[in-house]
Amino acid sequence: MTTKKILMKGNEAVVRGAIAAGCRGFFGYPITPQNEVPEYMSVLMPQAGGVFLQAESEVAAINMVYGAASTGARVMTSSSSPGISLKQEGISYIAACELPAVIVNVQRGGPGLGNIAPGQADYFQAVKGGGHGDYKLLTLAPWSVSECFYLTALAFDLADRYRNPAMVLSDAIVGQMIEPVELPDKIEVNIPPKPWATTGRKGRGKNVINSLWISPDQMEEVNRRLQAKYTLAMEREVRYQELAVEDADLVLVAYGSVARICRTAVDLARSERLSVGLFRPIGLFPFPTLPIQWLAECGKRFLVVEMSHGQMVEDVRLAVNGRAEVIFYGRSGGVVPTPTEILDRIRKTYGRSAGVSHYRLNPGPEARR
Amino acid sequence: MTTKKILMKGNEAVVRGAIAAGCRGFFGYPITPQNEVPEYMSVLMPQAGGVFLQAESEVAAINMVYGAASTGARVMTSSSSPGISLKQEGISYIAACELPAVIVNVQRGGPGLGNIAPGQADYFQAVKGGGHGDYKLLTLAPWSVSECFYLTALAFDLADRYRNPAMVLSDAIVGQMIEPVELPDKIEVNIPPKPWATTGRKGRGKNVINSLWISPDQMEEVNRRLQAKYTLAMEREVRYQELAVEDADLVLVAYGSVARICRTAVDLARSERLSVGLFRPIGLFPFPTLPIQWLAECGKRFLVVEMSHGQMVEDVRLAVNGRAEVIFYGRSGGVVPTPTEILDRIRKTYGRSAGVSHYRLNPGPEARR
Amino acid sequence: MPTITIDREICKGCELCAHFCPQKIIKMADGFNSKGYRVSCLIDCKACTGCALCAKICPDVAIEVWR
Amino acid sequence: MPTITIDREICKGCELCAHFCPQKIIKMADGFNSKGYRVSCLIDCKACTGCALCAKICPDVAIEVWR
Amino acid sequence: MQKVFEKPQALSDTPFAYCPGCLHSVVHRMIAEVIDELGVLDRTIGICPVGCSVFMYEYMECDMIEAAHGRAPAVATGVKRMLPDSVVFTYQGDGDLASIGTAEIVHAAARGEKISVIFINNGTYGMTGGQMAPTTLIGQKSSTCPGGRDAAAAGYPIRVCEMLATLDGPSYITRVAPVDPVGLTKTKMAIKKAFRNQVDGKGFSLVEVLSNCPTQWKMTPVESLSWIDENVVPYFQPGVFADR
Amino acid sequence: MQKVFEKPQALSDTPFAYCPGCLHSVVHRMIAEVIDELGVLDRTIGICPVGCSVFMYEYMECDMIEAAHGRAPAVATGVKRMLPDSVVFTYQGDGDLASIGTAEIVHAAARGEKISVIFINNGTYGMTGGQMAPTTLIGQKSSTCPGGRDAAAAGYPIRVCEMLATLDGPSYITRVAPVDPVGLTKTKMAIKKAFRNQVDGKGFSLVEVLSNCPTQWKMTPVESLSWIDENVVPYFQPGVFADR
Amino acid sequence: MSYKTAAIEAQHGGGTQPVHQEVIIAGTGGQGIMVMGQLLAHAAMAEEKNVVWFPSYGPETRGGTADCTVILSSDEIGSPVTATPDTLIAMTQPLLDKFAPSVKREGVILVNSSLAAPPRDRDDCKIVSVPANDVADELGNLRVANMVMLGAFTELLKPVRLESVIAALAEVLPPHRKALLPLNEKALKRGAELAGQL
Amino acid sequence: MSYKTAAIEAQHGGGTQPVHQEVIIAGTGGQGIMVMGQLLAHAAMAEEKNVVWFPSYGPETRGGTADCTVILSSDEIGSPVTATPDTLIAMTQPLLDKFAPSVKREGVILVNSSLAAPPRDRDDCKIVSVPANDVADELGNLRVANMVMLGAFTELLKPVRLESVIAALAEVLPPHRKALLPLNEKALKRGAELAGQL
Ligand SMILES: Cc1ncc(C[n+]2csc(CCOP(=O)(O)OP(=O)(O)O)c2C)c(N)n1
Ligand SMILES: Cc1ncc(C[n+]2csc(CCOP(=O)(O)OP(=O)(O)O)c2C)c(N)n1
Ligand code: SF4
Ligand code: SF4
Ligand code: SF4
Ligand code: SF4
Ligand code: SF4
Ligand code: SF4
Ligand SMILES: [Mg+2]
Ligand SMILES: [Mg+2]
Repeated sequence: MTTKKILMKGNEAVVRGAIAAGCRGFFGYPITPQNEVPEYMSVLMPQAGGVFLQAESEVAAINMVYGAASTGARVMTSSSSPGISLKQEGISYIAACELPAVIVNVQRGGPGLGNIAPGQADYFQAVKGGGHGDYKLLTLAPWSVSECFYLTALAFDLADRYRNPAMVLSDAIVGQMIEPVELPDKIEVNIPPKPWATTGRKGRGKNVINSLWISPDQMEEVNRRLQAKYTLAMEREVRYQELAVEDADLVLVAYGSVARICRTAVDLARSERLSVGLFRPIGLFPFPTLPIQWLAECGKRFLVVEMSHGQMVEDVRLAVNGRAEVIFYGRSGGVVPTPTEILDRIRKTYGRSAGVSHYRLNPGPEARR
Repeated sequence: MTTKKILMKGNEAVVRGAIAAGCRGFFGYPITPQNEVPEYMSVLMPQAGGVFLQAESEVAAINMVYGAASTGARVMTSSSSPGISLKQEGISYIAACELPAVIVNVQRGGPGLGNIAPGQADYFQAVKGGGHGDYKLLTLAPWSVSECFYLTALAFDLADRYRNPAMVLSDAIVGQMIEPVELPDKIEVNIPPKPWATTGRKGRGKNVINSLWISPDQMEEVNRRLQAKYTLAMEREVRYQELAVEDADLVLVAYGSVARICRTAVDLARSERLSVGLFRPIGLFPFPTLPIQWLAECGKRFLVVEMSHGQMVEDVRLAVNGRAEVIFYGRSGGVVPTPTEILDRIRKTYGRSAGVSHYRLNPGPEARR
Repeated sequence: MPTITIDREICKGCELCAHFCPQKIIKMADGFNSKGYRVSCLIDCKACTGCALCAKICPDVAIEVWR
Repeated sequence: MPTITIDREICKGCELCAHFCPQKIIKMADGFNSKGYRVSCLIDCKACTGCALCAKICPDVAIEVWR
Repeated sequence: MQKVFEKPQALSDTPFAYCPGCLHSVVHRMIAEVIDELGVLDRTIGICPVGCSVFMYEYMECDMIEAAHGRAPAVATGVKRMLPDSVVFTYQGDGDLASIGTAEIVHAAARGEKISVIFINNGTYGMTGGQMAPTTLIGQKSSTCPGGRDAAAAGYPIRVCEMLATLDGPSYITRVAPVDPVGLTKTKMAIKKAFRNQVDGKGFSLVEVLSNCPTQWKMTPVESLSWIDENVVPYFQPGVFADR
Repeated sequence: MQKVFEKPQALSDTPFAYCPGCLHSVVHRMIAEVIDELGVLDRTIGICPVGCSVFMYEYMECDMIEAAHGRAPAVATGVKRMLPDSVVFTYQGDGDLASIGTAEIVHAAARGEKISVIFINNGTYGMTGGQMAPTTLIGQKSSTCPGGRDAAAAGYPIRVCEMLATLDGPSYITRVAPVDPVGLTKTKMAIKKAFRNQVDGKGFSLVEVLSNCPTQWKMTPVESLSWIDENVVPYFQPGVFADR
Repeated sequence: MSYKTAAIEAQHGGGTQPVHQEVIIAGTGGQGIMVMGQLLAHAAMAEEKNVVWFPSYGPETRGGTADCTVILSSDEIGSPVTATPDTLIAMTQPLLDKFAPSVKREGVILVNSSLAAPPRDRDDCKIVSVPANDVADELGNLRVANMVMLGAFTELLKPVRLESVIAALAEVLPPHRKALLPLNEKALKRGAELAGQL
Repeated sequence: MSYKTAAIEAQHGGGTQPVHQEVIIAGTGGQGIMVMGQLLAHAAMAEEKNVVWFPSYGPETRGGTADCTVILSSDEIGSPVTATPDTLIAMTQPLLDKFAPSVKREGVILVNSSLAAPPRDRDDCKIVSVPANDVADELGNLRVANMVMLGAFTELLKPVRLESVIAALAEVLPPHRKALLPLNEKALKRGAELAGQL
């Protein structure tokens, strides 16, 4: 059952996806380019019988989420790069306490105050762990307004399934752009029972939400449990999309808005008879390691394009593990690579003999070979 | 010129190293296991004519450092895992504004509140970037009380040399242990001129410390400048120590306190006639990629040992790039691997045929092959 | 005789000067400047007392006062 | 007749009960419990009024009061 | 003869790990008594801080959440907003509430968040080794002001009740000193009122307890209570600062 | 005939990027005039916030530092402690100072940090699109309380001056309303006193300016000033809250 | 089945004659740049075209420049950004200077000639001057200069029908601007009229 | 030159007879566990031995258990931690239970028999009972139980000389405990005496 096509902003679709998935608590703080999220929430959440609260800061917001998630409700927060940095302690706590919650990062240009233009330089923070300790965020990267809706909803399912925070890693393009979407009136919502939640004892024994384990053995036990979940997720939650890779010799790897731009670049390249395809990770953690490994074994070369100076490329290199050439092209600070400049890069690299790339930490904005 | 041997705690040596290097401003907030740093600072800094201030929080502390560093003085802060997470926004700002400053992280068991036992699970946060945007911390990892002194002093030099924040990545073992040291009365201090500092104009044109660049092109320019510095540092600031690697067949890779434990494990292994060596990165960023690559090309196998579920091992794998087997062994949550359990791991892996390891994201606490 | 000068390229047409002028001798002009703002102008030089209130409220420091 | 019982394994020997007892009938015992604390004890049961002040200040809830 | 004083139901059997003579556990017991008396054990959710009372979740029989240092009011807000019928309290030290958590407590108070805050002001960071707290008195020694707190370098102690009482949000703000029998009784009554306010649907309540830290103050417990009376009370005057 | 009013020296030639009629730049100009009048241009370091005035570093001729959102008082503390002879001011909006930066302003005040804080209370987050600020009035509309601020959901506005005046640290705390000629004069005098306090070696000074935001309030500039007079002033009474 | 056809067929299953228009609209914050793009997007959707609108602001909401990109296509749209628009609508001189060089050869540049002078170095493009502010002033409200431009653009390039744009007004204008609906419609028509005369 | 010799020569250049003692001292916070280890470390340094002391606490400073490791060696010391100490000094029952199984075969376990019962399952170790709290109580201050144990340990194992430990007292005791220096010395000697009698 779908409603008619309507024009919608990515950030609004995040809100609608969340509410459709049963999110009933939003705690956030304004920051561009994600302001539409709290703004729509302030209207739609009360209508859905949920809680909207503008927190005093991002730190307060993530800790409100921690408290609200402890009650077993589906809850979320949203921010953009500097605000997400402030949430790192709280995120580590949420992961350590195995609380399901969703965090949206509409990435902007950085580092520092930076600007409000699009960026993808928070990849490491999202997937490696910007906070302290060994935890992971189940991370999804939409590339369209419609995916803003569906992946946000999915993020809630994943969070519940793994009792782990999930992140929607958006950016200023995906969040700010408007396109027509057809959204369902309702989606299936299965919120699992949460016997661990601190809802007041109501007759049962007491529940405790805690990440303090003075005994290293107990703390290690917690860590092993987390790792076991992540291993499971790595088996079950790999999400990606391939476009024209079968006959491709060079595979572009990109996520989010850049993947869309790469898609146009693939069109352009194909029209020049260059055998180029696109591999788009939809989940960033778990990363689609095996599919990329497989493509490497099939003899493809890779061109990773990011709005960063080389972050996801590390995961691609780890997947490829020396089996194929991995080239990087990145723009940063809010500069968006255009289809034509990517085409240019494709043209330059195309036809080069496929040697094994010598990895250098932190390749500059220019591709390295 | 050295004074007599004295017993000293790692955290105290950090303080003495900082003051010897001309640090004249300390801004911090209590947290175990780094409390000796502010406590010694509160006594020694005023004696050195510098500023000691207990901030209201870690967030305030890092922003005081930002302000104090803007004046061109050598300044620092110190904390432990959860407190460092709170500093991530500030760290990103300091890097973006190209301010020299030193941040000490005496890592503890995590994630979440965790415990105050030793940990190394903040490696990703330190070297990949826990904050938003493409920046790097010049990261040094001491393994002894004496290195706490010298590497802290070096951190100030590096910070000034690259106008970039530097991190001393310690842990609860290195910070809390006491051993005899002979420290110099004085070390050479060359603080470069800082014409960019906001000291009041004093006749010159105005100076501005800023990381807001609304124009993406300008912001990208800043990013390129940062990347150029990092590339330079990668060429010039690689620091590591090799022990008995020449004839080794298996090379342990470990940093900080774990490297010390591995050192004893190497002794034990050697006494069993197992050809084992130790490679110890002293700098974590820049990472000693080429030396490891070289060892891989020489046909060595690697056993990476960390108090984490596998963080530095990714940089080792990136360096090895499929050329050799990389095995991981990790403990977490404050559990410290003992020499005998590492020996055990060595025994198990020793003699196995050197196949190429199939990389898996996030290996569990058990080694994977 | 006191007077003021208004820099019409700086003026953003906020009308605060007109509102503050005790003599009510500032009005908004027809037309607009190169940024598209309708600018203010002094309509009666003679009545100006040079009190500088217009200048003190002008957010864009578009007004200079002579006395 | 009112009285109190002190759980000597819980007591940490802080002496606050002795300090608060209006009758001054709690004293610190010789010797120590298994945790190594010198514990408190009621030295004059007859004088106890059952006022429970000792119990209300005892940080370790080592004291029960009977009346 | 019957037992007229015993451990309340809402307190678990876990022995307290506090130092001898520390009042933290006296306040815990009073909170447990209040929960018993109001009959709200099954709908109470407590938020413990990072500080010496970090293990409070082991001592209480109600549902408990361990908050990050200073963030208990935000955590409590998250809980209470999702479960408006629950009784939510935070328990916070002076480092937790008046230093790192200043923004969170001010804003929870300004919002009139319907929670009860028990604020243990012992003038020091007990847990981390006796560093200066925002409530450490001028001249008082600590491990980060070993020569005594100097106003020129470290500023002045913060009076939390007076500060929060300037806001329109709070329903009840009070400061108590359980250093003598009367103080003990007042403390208990204040805590009870703070909890009852929630049962009655009223807003933000805060009870500041002037507490001790014999270990970091390097005093006997008995000395520590006199010290509060003589030195702390003059600066932090007990009283009711808001009641509406 | 001579020029009796012109752009102060401490103001750069960069045209202001503020919306028409926004008082941010009026206050900038006054700060510049004070710097000129006190002759401290060469030893002044200003800290700009994140907010509409984020570009203040382009408008001032003194050294400037761009702080992270809310942290200007901490940044100023770092500067002033390292350079005790400098004149350090922060310029902060109500989101910056009274929301995310609450802890930093309270503690800078409590420490009696020798800085001057210019606090622009315009009851909204101008820069990010008119969201509710901690000083938004009950009933006032914003993009995150489109139906008007409801105390039950969003709490009550915070009176910063009254709150900070409960601390022993501050030397001078005042609130001004530059909505009419007298208000303009008082604003200028207050800023001057806040700066002179530093020259005189005194401690923490804060001037709260009741300001406007015609854009987010969706009013003309002239309407916005009347609105302050009629709606903001009754809740945020101008006056001197500390002077010592 | 080639890659390209596959993609198109999978997504659309046919359609009318292929269209592809990449437009950049640029000016100062306050000139209503974003609304212009959004009206275009709404009109396109109403006409069952694919469309993506993407904005780019100056400092958060304030001061300085604003531009947006609208891509209309009968194909599924990949990149929502373009380095080489088919058309530029420039509302001020600085933005004209910034974007004029990027317009495709044979492209179109619409200049708000009230505030900017037509470029001299793009004789490979069709350059159209519209004195939008003057016209808006005549209409009684400077704020509708954007509608004058948009009307002219619609008439000239016909990416969508003018009626579709007018129909979209009700959806796009913020509530507190609803009163200005008739004026906006008038301005759109006046702009179209002007363009028709060119 | 083998790896091992190289390392040793590089670092030391000879020395007296090789020593290597790994000691774990364990008890409750407040029993002065850390001070025991630190005294040992100071004494060892004074005697030009290599030494590393490493503490492990319960929750930050409070409640619960505390233990520290001291490694004394004539070689340079690698690992500052050990899973298999040569000697355990256990001040309470829970800590004795925790660490007793880890002691090396042929190792030594010193038990504070005032608060703990000697283990029954370690007949491969030398087990020494010292009623430290009782002795300290006799000496007039329960707090010096730690010194009684340390004195006994020093006498028994002779990792350092008792005089070196006594000399270290002045450096290790916190200022506000300086008054207790003579009592501490007395307790050390009493412990040594007791051990001598065993
Ligand atoms: C983010 C963070 N910063 C610092 C700490 C370390 N820490 C633990 S407790 C504490 C302060 C305790 O003082 P207080 O709140 O007064 O409680 P008390 O121990 O005195 O009861 C600190 C700073 C931490 N755990 N997390
Ligand atoms: C950490 C962080 N959070 C949020 C933001 C987004 N942000 C920019 S300005 C601002 C608030 C501005 O409001 P105010 O301080 O009142 O200043 P005004 O614009 O009203 O002058 C916010 C929330 C940010 N840049 N950084
Ligand atoms: S100086 Fe005074 S009288 Fe003259 S125009 Fe300005 S406000 Fe009016
Ligand atoms: S106050 Fe200034 S900007 Fe406003 S209309 Fe007058 S001259 Fe123009
Ligand atoms: S009940 Fe009262 S009288 Fe009896 S021992 Fe306790 S305090 Fe003393
Ligand atoms: S108050 Fe309690 S713990 Fe303290 S001495 Fe008395 S019984 Fe023992
Ligand atoms: S350190 Fe102080 S506050 Fe903490 S338990 Fe001990 S006495 Fe109580
Ligand atoms: S948005 Fe408001 S505060 Fe910001 S410049 Fe415009 S009028 Fe001023
Ligand atoms: Mg305290
Ligand atoms: Mg504001």
